[in-house]
Amino acid sequence: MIEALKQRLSEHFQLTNLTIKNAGLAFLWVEKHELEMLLRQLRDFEGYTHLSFIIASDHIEKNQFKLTYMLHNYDTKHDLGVHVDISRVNASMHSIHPLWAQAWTYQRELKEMYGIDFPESPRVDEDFCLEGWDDMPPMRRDFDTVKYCEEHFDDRDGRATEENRQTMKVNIYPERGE
Amino acid sequence: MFQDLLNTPLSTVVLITGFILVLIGLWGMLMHKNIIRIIVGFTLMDTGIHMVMVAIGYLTGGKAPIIEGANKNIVYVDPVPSALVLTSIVIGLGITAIMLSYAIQIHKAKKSLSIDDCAEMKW
Amino acid sequence: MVNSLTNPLNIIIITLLSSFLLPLIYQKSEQRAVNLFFAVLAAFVVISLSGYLQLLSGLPTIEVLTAGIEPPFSINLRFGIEEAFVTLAINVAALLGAWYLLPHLKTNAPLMLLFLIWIMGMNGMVMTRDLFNLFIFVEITAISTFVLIGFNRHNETLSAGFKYILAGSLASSFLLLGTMLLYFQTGTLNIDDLVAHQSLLTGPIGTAGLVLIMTAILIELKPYPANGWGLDVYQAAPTGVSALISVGVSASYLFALYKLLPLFDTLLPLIAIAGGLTFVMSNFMGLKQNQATRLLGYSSVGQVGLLVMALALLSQTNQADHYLLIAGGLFINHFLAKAGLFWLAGLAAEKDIKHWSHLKQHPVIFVLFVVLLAALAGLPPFPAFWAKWALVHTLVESQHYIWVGCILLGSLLEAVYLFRWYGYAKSKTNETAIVCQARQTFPIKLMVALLLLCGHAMAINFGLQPERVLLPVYAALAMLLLHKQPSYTKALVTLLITGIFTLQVLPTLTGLSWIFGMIFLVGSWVLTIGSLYKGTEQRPSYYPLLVMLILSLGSLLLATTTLEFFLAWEFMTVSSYLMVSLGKNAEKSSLQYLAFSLAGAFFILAGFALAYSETHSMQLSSFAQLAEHTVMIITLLLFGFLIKLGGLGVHVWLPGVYTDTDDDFTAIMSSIVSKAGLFGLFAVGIHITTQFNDIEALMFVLGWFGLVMALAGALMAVFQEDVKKLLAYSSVGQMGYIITGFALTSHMGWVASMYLAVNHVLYKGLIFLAIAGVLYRTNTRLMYKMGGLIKNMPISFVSVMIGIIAISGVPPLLGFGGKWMMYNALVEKGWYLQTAMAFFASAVAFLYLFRLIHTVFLGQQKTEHADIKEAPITLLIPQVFIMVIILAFSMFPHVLIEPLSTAISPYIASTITWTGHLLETKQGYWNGFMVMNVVAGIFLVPLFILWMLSKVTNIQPVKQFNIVFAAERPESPETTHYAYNFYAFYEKALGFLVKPNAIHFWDASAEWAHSFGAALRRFYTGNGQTYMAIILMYLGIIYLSMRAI
Amino acid sequence: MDIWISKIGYYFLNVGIVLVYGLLLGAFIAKTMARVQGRIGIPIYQPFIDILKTFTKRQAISHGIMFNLGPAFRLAGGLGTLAFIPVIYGNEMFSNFSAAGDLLLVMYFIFFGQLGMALGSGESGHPYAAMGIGRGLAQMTAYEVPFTLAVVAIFIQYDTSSITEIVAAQQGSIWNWTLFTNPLAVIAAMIAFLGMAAYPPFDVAMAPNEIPIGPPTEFHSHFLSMMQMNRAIFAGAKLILFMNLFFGGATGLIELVFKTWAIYMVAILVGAAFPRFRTEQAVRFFLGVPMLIGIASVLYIQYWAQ
Amino acid sequence: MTDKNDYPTLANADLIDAERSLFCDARPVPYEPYPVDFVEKFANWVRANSLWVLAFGTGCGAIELNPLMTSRFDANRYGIQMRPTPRQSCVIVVAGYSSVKTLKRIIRSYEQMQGPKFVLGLGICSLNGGMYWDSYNTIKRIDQYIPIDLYVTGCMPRPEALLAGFIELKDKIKAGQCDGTNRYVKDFDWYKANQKKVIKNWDMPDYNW
Repeated sequence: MIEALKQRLSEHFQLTNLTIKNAGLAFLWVEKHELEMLLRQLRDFEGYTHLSFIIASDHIEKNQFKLTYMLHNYDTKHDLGVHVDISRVNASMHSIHPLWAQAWTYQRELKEMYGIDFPESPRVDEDFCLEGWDDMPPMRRDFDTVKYCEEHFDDRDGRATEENRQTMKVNIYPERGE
Repeated sequence: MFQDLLNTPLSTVVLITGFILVLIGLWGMLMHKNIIRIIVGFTLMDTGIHMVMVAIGYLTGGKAPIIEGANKNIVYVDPVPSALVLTSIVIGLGITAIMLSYAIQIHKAKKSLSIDDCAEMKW
Repeated sequence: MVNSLTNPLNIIIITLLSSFLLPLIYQKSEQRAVNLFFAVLAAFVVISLSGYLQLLSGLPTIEVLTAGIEPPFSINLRFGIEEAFVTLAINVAALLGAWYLLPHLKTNAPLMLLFLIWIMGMNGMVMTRDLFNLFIFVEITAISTFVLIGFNRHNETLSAGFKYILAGSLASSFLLLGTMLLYFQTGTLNIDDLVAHQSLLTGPIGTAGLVLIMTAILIELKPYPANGWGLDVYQAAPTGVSALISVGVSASYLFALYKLLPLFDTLLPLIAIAGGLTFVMSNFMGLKQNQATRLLGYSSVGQVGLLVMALALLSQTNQADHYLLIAGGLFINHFLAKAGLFWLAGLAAEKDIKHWSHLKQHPVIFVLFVVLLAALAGLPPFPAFWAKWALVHTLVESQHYIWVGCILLGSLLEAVYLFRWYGYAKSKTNETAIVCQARQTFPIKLMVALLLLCGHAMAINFGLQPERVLLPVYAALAMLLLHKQPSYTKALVTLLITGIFTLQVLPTLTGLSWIFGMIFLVGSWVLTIGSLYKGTEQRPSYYPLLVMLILSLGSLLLATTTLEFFLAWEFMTVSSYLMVSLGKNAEKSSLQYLAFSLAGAFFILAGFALAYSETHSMQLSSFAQLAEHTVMIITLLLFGFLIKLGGLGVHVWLPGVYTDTDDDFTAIMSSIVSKAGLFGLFAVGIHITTQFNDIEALMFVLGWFGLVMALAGALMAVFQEDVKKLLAYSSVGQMGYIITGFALTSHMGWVASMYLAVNHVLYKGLIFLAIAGVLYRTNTRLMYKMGGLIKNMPISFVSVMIGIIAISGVPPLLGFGGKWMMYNALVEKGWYLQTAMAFFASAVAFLYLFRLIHTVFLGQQKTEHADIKEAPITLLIPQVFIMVIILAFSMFPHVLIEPLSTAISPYIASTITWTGHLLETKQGYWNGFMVMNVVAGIFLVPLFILWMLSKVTNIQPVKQFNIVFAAERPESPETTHYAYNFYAFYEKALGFLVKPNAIHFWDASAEWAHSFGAALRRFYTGNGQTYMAIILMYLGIIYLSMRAI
Repeated sequence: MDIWISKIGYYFLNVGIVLVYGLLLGAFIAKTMARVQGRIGIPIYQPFIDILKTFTKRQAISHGIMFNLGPAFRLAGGLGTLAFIPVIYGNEMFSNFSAAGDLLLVMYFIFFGQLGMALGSGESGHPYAAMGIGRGLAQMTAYEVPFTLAVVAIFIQYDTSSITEIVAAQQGSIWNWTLFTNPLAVIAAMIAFLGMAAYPPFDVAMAPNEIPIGPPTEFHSHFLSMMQMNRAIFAGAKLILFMNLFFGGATGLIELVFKTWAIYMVAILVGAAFPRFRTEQAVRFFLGVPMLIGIASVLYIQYWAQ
Repeated sequence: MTDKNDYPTLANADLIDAERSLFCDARPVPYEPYPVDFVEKFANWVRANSLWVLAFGTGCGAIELNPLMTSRFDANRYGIQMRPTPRQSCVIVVAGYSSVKTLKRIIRSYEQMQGPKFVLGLGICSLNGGMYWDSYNTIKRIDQYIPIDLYVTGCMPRPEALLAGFIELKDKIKAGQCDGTNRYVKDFDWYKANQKKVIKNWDMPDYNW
């Protein structure tokens, strides 16, 4: 079934890869400029009417963000993730809020947490979770959270750090220890 | 039957003719769109009325009401309608004249003599 | 010698002579020709005036015989008092009209000549007693009319003139033919002789002759629907000519009809129907009309129709004295007002009445315009008012009820379209100004003066003292002279005049009238102080009208006869209408007000007339003798008074009016003027105490009606966003209780009703004044745009707070007394479910009262209102004064209740007893003094606690945003102030009860009337031949219906 | 003069009794509810402590003069309502100032405190306060209908609006109580009482989770303690009123305690069993069957019973 | 009431001009104990026996507050009640971690409570950050921002522990040791500086009355 879908889509789009995780979940890779058309095709003709979420992951090694648009088909109970790689430098992506109105929420979140811009997405520049954040977007992998904490929040004296893994093995779950 | 018709007094003939003229005149006024024809219709009607008036005053066998001495046996035609007719002919003439002058002015102003072109005001 | 000079025949002789001279002189000198022209017209006036005066002084009727032979063998003219009056009117109008038309006339000698001949023709038509001679004068008049219409040679004028000729010649043909047929049948042309030989006219020829003559004259009087040509003439002819056609020509035809009426004995119903149909229908069609001159045409046609109808109906009733009074009154009113308006329309030079606002820039013309409209609409003190009064009385007496309905309906419609015209003139400003000189307005001014004079004379004729009953008008006119003064001066003069008037009137009143006097006069005096706050504005017409209003309320109190009452009532209606119309954008609402008020007034008129037909007395006290028609009369009067009170169903005028008027006047309107309806109820009610059994069912219905009104008013008020609308609906609700109190027709019910009325005056005046201050400072009426004003306007807040506590009836303030007595009275009467209903309505009142005070004074203040100041001191003074009165009455309720009880107990035996401060009824007791003391004492307890704890606690005053907002901060005052759609949930629950059904109904009625008017005028295709066909059919229909009779 | 001093003294005695009783009643009800839920619940003296606690707050804010006066109005409303109700029949000590006015006075005086409170909380500028008042007033208009009908039925039945005389007419036998002579009116009035008591299902005006406790949301410290006192006194006064009108009044303190407790339990039982009505639902409810019952009671008395 | 000049004022520098007139700018002042010692002691006893807790779940620990009121633990019997509005509450429970965003609301609610008022820190996160020690968005020491009267530590402490904490709090109140209200006022500038350091968009007055 999913192969057939890929066949149909390949007639129009340059699909770089297809991963089938299990019967209910598959992932496609698509070029950035084809994404909107593809999503429209999937929504209008393939039954993937629901946008579950949009997420991003930071592939700092490749200097890329990987965006994942997760779609759901209610008829076949099938989830389809569409991956798009975009550049980390001045990261920007087309807004898909004309396709799914709720997309603007995810896009606002991505703007705040990763600094990926979605021009023309409604209210994309407003604060989402963080109020008045003035540093690097905190979900980027080059953001040093420990350093940020030390700069902004004071520690209480006397807090001891133990090696967590070791503590668990020895004290809490001794029977599972090696 | 025919004889009866022939024996009809002249005044009745005039009366009937008058009424027919009135009807023709009315028909002309109502059915023609041309103002001049309407005016002609009016004069026809006016004439008809005058004939009726004259006929009303006429008595069969009556003489012209020129009274010489007081002879009670002579039947005179009633002079009053005749006098009235004269007056009303004059008046009818006046009205006709005014109508015609209106017709001239209307034609000057509108380049048309159709009564339908005089319907700019309604309701 | 004098006699021979003033011989009416000279009118004709002079004309003929001058017609030779004029062209000759004109060639020599234009000015001299004009002089001669005016000399001739002046001679006409002198002849008819001297004749009139001689006849008035008792000389016998002048019979002019021609050829020295007695009639019927010769043509004779008659110059009796009636002829003298009509010719005088025609000649005066002709003189003034010539003055007005002079710029056109003097260009052309034949025109002047024709004008003279025209006037002579009219005079001749009036005077001649010979049928054929009548025809000749008709033709003379007609021919000169035709020419005069067409002299400016516009397209429209030519069309109209030609159509007029067609119709006129058709009609004169009928006349000629009819004359001949009659002559054929009777052998005589003399009208008196014909009347004497009426028996000869029974055959088909005679009948046909009569029908032809009657139709001819009716056609000339432009009956509906055979009058399209006439309307075209009115619309297109030069206004000076239209004016004279409308008044002079119509007058002469009317007089011709009047002369011939004895001939038409059997045809009277037909004539009446023709007239009545014309009157009603043309007024319907007038609703739809926007062309000024054509509108006047419809009005003219209608007025003439009314006169025709009155002539026909009255000649059946054989009441000679009324006959002349009515016909003369209607005639002279139409005559003067219509001529004036036509001339004014010529001056205004604006066809579409929607663009008449340029009139406003010329105050004199504007005042003239209003006066003329009022006269035409049949409002007092103008002659038509008196004539209609007498006409309705006469017709009711002869049981012509349907005709009365026609007259009142037509008059109402006419007033509506006339005053809509006024509304347009009043509305938006127009840049173009009127260019006119005093010379041109002179005839109009003279007409207005004559109208006032005639009205004055009519008042005398009706046995009234004009200087007393017409005082409001004269005072208002006098106040107009101050119009250049600043508002302060005018307000002070107003206070002075009304103060003196109050001091004069109040001591003469007793009982209920005295109490209403306190309400009307003292109340409005106090509220007038508030109007000083607009001192810098000009308000040119506000104060004159205010004086008129207050004085007319005073005369209402003094009225002892139905006529005086109705006169004062109409004055009040007119003045309050005009005051309402002064507000911005008040065109629609003021027109509604006028329509409803006049409809109400007509109901009252009908009721009074019906009462008169039973008792033959105009005394209000004669209502006690009513037996047969009591229920009907009271129902009619109730309709009238309830409309004024804003009764449910007809309340639709009220919100618009209260909203659109000036804020200080709304206070007077709501608290004072609305009580006039109540005064009406009581003024009648006290005289019919013996007939209560007869009207018990009616009163039962009225009781429920009042309560439904109370509930509906309260519910509607709950859902308003506009503060004045809220208060307006609140007034509807409060009036509901008052009406129910009246309907109880028991002592306690009436005391409760009056008590509530006095309360309403106090607290509604108080609240409206306070709100006036708020509106003055905030410049918005929408409550959700206000808020938090308590900090800036504490005194206004206290006013409103006292006001709402008083309205809601919460003890210890005086409102509770009203509720308490109302419930006691209801229970005493056995109206139990009504009691619960009243309670429910008063509970609903809490909703809007809280909304009022919360959304305006409490809650979040808008940022732009931060620097608002307290209301002007002149508004605060009356408020403080009223608050003191409220507190005093609350503390000592017997001060208020005892006079009320005493005032009513002469009519209905008292059922309440006083023991010191304790008021007792059969059911319960109430000690207002003690309640006040107990509450005051108890209040000390929490106050003491507050004081004590504020000593040990640090109380920090905070600002408006320092609120617990679910751990957030408020975004802005606008989003934080809970005000808009305040009772959304209540609307979900009960909103279905207050769908605007009444408004829809009346809107639909208005729409229907307009559509009906539009349908009626489909006859007027503008085609002359159609018009002729209609005339022929009219003849046919008259003939057929004549046969049917 | 002496009579007035003694009257005032007696009145404050009454206030004390009703205050203590009202607070205890509240605690007792809370305790009962706790027991039903398997809890121990508050100590019986907890309401007193709560009042004292709010009195011992050392800080307060004020939104303005009307805000300060609001609770004062509220408390005066409660005290005044009590002042015009005779507490115990046939006892001069407990007749208060009922000579100043009849039942109508009491019915209208109930609004006094509510109005003042509404103005006070209005000045706080809190939208929830306005919302709560709006809801409360809307609900009030509705429950007044069956209550008024019941009262009118009593008017007709006893031909008087004096509370003392109404109680007097019910003396003698338990069968003389309005409860038995005019059961329809009592049913209507008791349904209205549910609305008056503002217990579920008619507590939307103070809905704690939705518009945090509605009108008093900004009140605290001693403002709140005055309102707590009023809550006790006002509840007591209303209970006494209902007892007087429908349940034969009381001739002694024990009877008073028992009857008022029983009346109060009605509201509690219903409240424990029902969820909350929305405002418009409450309004429609009262204007439905309860109103018909009220009308039936009036008609019954007017046409049947006499 | 008292005139504006009667009390020391705050700058409210972070508000825009138009809004400054909408918020009270008074600086909080400490309250003195009652002059009579016995009264103060009685007042403290009363306060301890009527603890009205603000129903504000600031973090994950809020889940522990619910069973506290139900039949198993029944905090009612100790005079503990929930109140929905800070104006009427005397105890605020900082339940678990608090993010910077929540901290702002905690501060506002705390300042809107009327003194004497008490703060109970629940869970290790409120004490030293707990498992969120390296979170960019979670403060580690709540006592730098508002005065804490008592900590109940654990992750998460069970209701029993919370109940014990309340009883401990009652004892401290009775002993007159809970002077958080006055501490906050006395060290106001220090607290405010700490608060403003972490809360970047300070769109409120310096003290939320």
